[in-house]
Amino acid sequence: MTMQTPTKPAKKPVGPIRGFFKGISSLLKGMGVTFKYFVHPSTVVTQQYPENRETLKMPDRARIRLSMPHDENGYHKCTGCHICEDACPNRSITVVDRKNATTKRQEIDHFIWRMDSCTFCNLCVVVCPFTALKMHGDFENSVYDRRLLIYNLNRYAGPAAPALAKIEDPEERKRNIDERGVYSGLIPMNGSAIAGVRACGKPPESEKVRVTEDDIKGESP
Amino acid sequence: MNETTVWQVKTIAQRAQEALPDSVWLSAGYIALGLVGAGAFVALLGMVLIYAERKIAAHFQCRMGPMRVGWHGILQSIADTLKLLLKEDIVPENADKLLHLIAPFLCLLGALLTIAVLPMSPTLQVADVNIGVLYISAVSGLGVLGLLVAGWSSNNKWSLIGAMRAGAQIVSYELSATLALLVVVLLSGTLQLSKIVESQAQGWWIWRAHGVGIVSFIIFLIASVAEINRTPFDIAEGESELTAGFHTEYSGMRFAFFFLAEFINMFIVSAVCSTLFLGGWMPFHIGNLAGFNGIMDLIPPGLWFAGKTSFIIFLIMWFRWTFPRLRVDQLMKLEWKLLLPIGFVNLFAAAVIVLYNLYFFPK
Amino acid sequence: METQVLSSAVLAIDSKAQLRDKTDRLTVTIPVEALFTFLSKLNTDSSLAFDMLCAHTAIDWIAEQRFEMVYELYSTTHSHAMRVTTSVPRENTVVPSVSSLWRIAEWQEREVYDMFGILYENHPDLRRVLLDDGWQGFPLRKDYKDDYLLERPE
Amino acid sequence: MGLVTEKLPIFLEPVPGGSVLLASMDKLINWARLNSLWPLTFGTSCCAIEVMMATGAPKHDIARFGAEVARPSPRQADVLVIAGTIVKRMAPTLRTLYEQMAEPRYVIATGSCAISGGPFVYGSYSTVRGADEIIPVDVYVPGCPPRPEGYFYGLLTLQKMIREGETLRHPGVRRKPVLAELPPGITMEDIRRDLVHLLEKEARVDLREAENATAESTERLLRSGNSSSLIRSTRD
Amino acid sequence: MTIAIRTLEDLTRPSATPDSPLATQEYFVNMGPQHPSTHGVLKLLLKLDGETVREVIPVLGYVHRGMEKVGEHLGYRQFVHMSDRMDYLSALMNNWAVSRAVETAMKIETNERIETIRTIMAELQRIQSHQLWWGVFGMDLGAFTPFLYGFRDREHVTDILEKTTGARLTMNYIQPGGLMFDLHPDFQKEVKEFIAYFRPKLKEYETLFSENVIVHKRVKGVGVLDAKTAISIGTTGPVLRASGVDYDLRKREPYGMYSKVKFEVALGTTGDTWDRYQVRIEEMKQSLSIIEQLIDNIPEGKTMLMKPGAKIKPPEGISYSHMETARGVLGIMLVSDGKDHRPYRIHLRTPNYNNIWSITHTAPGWRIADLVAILSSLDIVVPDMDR
Repeated sequence: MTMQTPTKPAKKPVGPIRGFFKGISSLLKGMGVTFKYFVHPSTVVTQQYPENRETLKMPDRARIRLSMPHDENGYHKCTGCHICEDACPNRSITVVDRKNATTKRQEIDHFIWRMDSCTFCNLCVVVCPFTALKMHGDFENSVYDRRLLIYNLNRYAGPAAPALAKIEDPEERKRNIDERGVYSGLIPMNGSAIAGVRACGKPPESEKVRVTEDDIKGESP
Repeated sequence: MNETTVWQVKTIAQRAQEALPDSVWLSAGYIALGLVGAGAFVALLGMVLIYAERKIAAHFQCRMGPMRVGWHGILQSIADTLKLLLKEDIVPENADKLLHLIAPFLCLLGALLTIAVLPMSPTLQVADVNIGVLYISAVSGLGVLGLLVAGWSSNNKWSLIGAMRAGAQIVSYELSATLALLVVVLLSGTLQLSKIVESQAQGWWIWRAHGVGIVSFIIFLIASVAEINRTPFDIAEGESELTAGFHTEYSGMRFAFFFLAEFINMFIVSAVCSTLFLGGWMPFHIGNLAGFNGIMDLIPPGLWFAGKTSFIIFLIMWFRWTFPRLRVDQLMKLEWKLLLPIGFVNLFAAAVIVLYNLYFFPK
Repeated sequence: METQVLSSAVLAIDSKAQLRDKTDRLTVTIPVEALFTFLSKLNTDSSLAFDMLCAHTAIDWIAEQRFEMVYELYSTTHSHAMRVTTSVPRENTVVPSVSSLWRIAEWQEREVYDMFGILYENHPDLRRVLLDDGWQGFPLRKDYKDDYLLERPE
Repeated sequence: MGLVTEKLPIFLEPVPGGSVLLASMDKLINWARLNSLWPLTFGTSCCAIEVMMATGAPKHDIARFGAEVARPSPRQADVLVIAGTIVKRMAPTLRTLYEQMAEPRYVIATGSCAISGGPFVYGSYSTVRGADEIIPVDVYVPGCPPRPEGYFYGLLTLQKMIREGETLRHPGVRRKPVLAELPPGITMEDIRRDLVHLLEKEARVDLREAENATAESTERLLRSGNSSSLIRSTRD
Repeated sequence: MTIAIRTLEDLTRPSATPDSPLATQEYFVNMGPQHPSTHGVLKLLLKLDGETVREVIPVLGYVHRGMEKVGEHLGYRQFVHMSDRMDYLSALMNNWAVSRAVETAMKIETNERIETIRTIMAELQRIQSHQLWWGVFGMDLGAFTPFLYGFRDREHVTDILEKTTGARLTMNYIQPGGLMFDLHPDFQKEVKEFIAYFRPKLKEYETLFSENVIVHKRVKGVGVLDAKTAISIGTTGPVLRASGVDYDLRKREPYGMYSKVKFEVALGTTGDTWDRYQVRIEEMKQSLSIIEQLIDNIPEGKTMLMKPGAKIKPPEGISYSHMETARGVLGIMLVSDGKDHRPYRIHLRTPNYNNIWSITHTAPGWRIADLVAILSSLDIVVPDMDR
């Protein structure tokens, strides 16, 4: 293939007088476009977050926050197999496992997810053989302290839902489960660890700073 | 046919003068009213114009503009002003401190002084100088001094480039603007602004005088948009080129003054434009239609002035939100090769019209 | 041009050029002494006319104590592509600069210097491009040590 | 324990107009400040598209918050939005930018890169792992990049902080970066420790509870083979 | 022999005072890294004579994150998401380039459904990228409104892409061996709606901006890059095509479904800023027509051919594969030692790194304002340049 000659024919040069008026008309046409939008308020496309907070819906596949769905009994499907941990490109997931006291099988203790470094690449969700993880669209995650971005996703430490379903005695089931909500151990943070971190699966209201209705309305002096 | 209302022109300065023999305090009160009024007017006007600019820009661009501070963001400018006034005022270490401090005031001073002579209505004018047009061209030059001083004293290369651009640009365009003003001076035969307004009782200068008026109106509009550094001629602060131009190093209150001066200048050129070409506070009259003229007279002259000025302000904003910016050499070319020659020819034509009395309407 | 014809034409330029097999495209290895003349022939010969240097980089084969320099060439007139590789020992990393043949080589070589510490002879402006002038070491070398760098835990 | 930082002359500095005025005036001033957050046009990578550009777009329109006046000059900006990765070469510039901003100034770190280094935590020799290693950050907006709505939520969070009179810091007093030479006997390490202490105190993290849990969970982490890397620390 | 290593200071020594008293002195100005028109954190060291640019020294690396080194730490599949962060405006095309490089190295054949979806996605992304460029170009010339209009229309594409891929900017959608998700059920309908919506808007772009006399004055004849230099500097994409060189990998080495669709390569004549502008506007039209041809003909089939957890380990050797992104040719050189599931070395030949250097050739002699226009017409993305 050789260098092609351009296909477009060269336009005739325009004389200075005609060029002048052509220029003026081009300016006026441009002004017409903007004026058209100015006089048509229906062309305003703004969606007013946070006023429309009730109606605002994220797409189903939105990847904004990782969660571990719990079924109606409050059981998750995570078995603590570390596959997602390996798949995670930057180790935003740390799976801390433990041995079950009775069955001696491996089970999840803490599923620590670091939102501060997560890249939302969805690889952990894709590779999970038990579909224990899910991305969802809760986008209101801002915090004042970076350490509050470290979440503990499982609400209990213990066997996964299928294993629990096999246990028929409710008391026995309870004995297998330890409540987990807040993680306050050492957190890997850029290679250094900082104590005193309260990560939150379900944060207490006082912990996570929520913007309330009043804040949204704003106040005048 | 001369049944039109005789407008009683009375400026605040005149009132003060009249009151002087009776009571010194009343006279002083008038002067104080004039000064405080002008100051408050400028501050308020600046806020209103900034709010208007943001809202109008938003609607040109299919969006809403400020919405969350008060009803439809009506208090937005107040919040901005308060914040800017309370912000830290930084003077760079290597700046020329004195000049850096006074530059914004110089800029604002030029704007404030012009406000004083604008005839906003027959009864609302601070001082009616008999060389009003000359005064306006002289005082508006103060602003450019402010820009030059700001750019020079900041000790920043971008600021300096911006200031030099502003200097070159404003000095050039002042010529065209003055030529356009001279046309009106020729036609009306006076330099006094209130007299110029009164001379348009039979029709505004933009219509009369066989097209000379409209040409000088366009020249004046272009030149004044260039003088106040607005798109498409905002090369002095052109964000994408010079970061923030001459006021790169300014923060807080002093930056707010530049901001304010820009908008007040916009008001001033619009007001001057409407005074000289669109009849100022003079209602819209058509020759002998007494009934129509009577209806027009019912609208108070202050509203006429405000309406005309707002229209030109809107026009200038419309330019800004449509056009890209010109390059500095193109800007100069436009002035020296196009506007200035046309201005001279136009002035000559106006002289011919005045000499041979070629008006649409007899004087 | 057919790959066969092209390879024979390329190999005819210099007897030291060797054809590499099991590659995704025509690859020729040439000793570093003959590199510049070979590449300038490829550039100027009108039947080959490799006028575009797509990519130039180095590979640090630390086990063999050598750097492999890779030149990806392309011809916009004939639409054919080839790769030229050469090896330099780790202790003497001097390669002739080809920035007189392709202007982009000037900057691609700067990048390679920046990342691998390869020195280029007759380079007009050899300095770091992506890292600071005072940077210690060459980060893409396999033996690069940095206190700040964290290895991804396995 | 007395804070080392209080011994530094310019480390703590009153905000102009903050603590001096009366409470009701403070409220008014805070109202003005929170409604007029002019950002600095600063973006290094992907987050700049979402946070600086898409928020200004008609669909999201940051102008509703009065924050569309993006100033290219740091002197006139109120909020520095760190949108994107900060690398070692950029770090001094970022610090300069922050120091050039006039008080009161706020910093929002958006996206994983600015918060923690994000995708480049491991294996990168030049990425700074978190912009808060360079300048103090007020609000963290996670996401990679955050949605424009997510950024608005971050803006609301910042507004809330300003409205409440900067309760997350000393009221009316701001931490400023150390510009002068350090007094004898005080090292940067002390200041770092203090900052951590301040942050912990003010973010109301329950330290006592955490301390009890720490020893136990550290042991557990050490025991579990997979997490041995967690305590691989290079700098501390 | 010794080879001198220079530093930046060597270049910025002030020139000697000129002999003639009328001669002006040249001075240096830093444009960037924090400058509104360098699109991020590029630094241009300008040698100015008054307003005129005498020399441009691009100083890169203000977002150099060491991506190639990070790549040596990551698996092939994990590296795909890293390519999102390179040229984030054509993230899907970058995904595709990496995936294709892996597929070529592994000799994986994909099916037609995957390739069709990839092609549509890439073209949508190309439109999206050019929309943003159009807006930013307007803003750099001083017109603010095009930016808003460009973004208004860009949001439509973003919404379509988000519905299928789940992310607005960094999609990580095209994976080695297939796609992360199947298409969203609404995808075809929405794309058709978008095409119907966007065609008139393109006309409006031209009325508002392309036909504006100020724009013509500002960009015509400015920053001419002739074909020979353009090739020698290694520019690709619209920058090269604006110089009249018919080099488009979609035509020259067709991949995806490009061999099955009809489209024309937009070419310029002189290689000035105006041509680069026109080429991109024309490319948007061509992309619309490509999508139109494909959107109704998406064949059935699987969308993922590999197990998501499977480790990828290509055979030993160098494999170089390249692809036409919105800014030019993105080449991925994978070097595998055949032992590890991570690349031994990964080299990214990014379009912007080459394109930016053309400014050292085009900008001198023009003014600062022109420099901004030229820089904008190159459509640079700094993280792609610095990696």
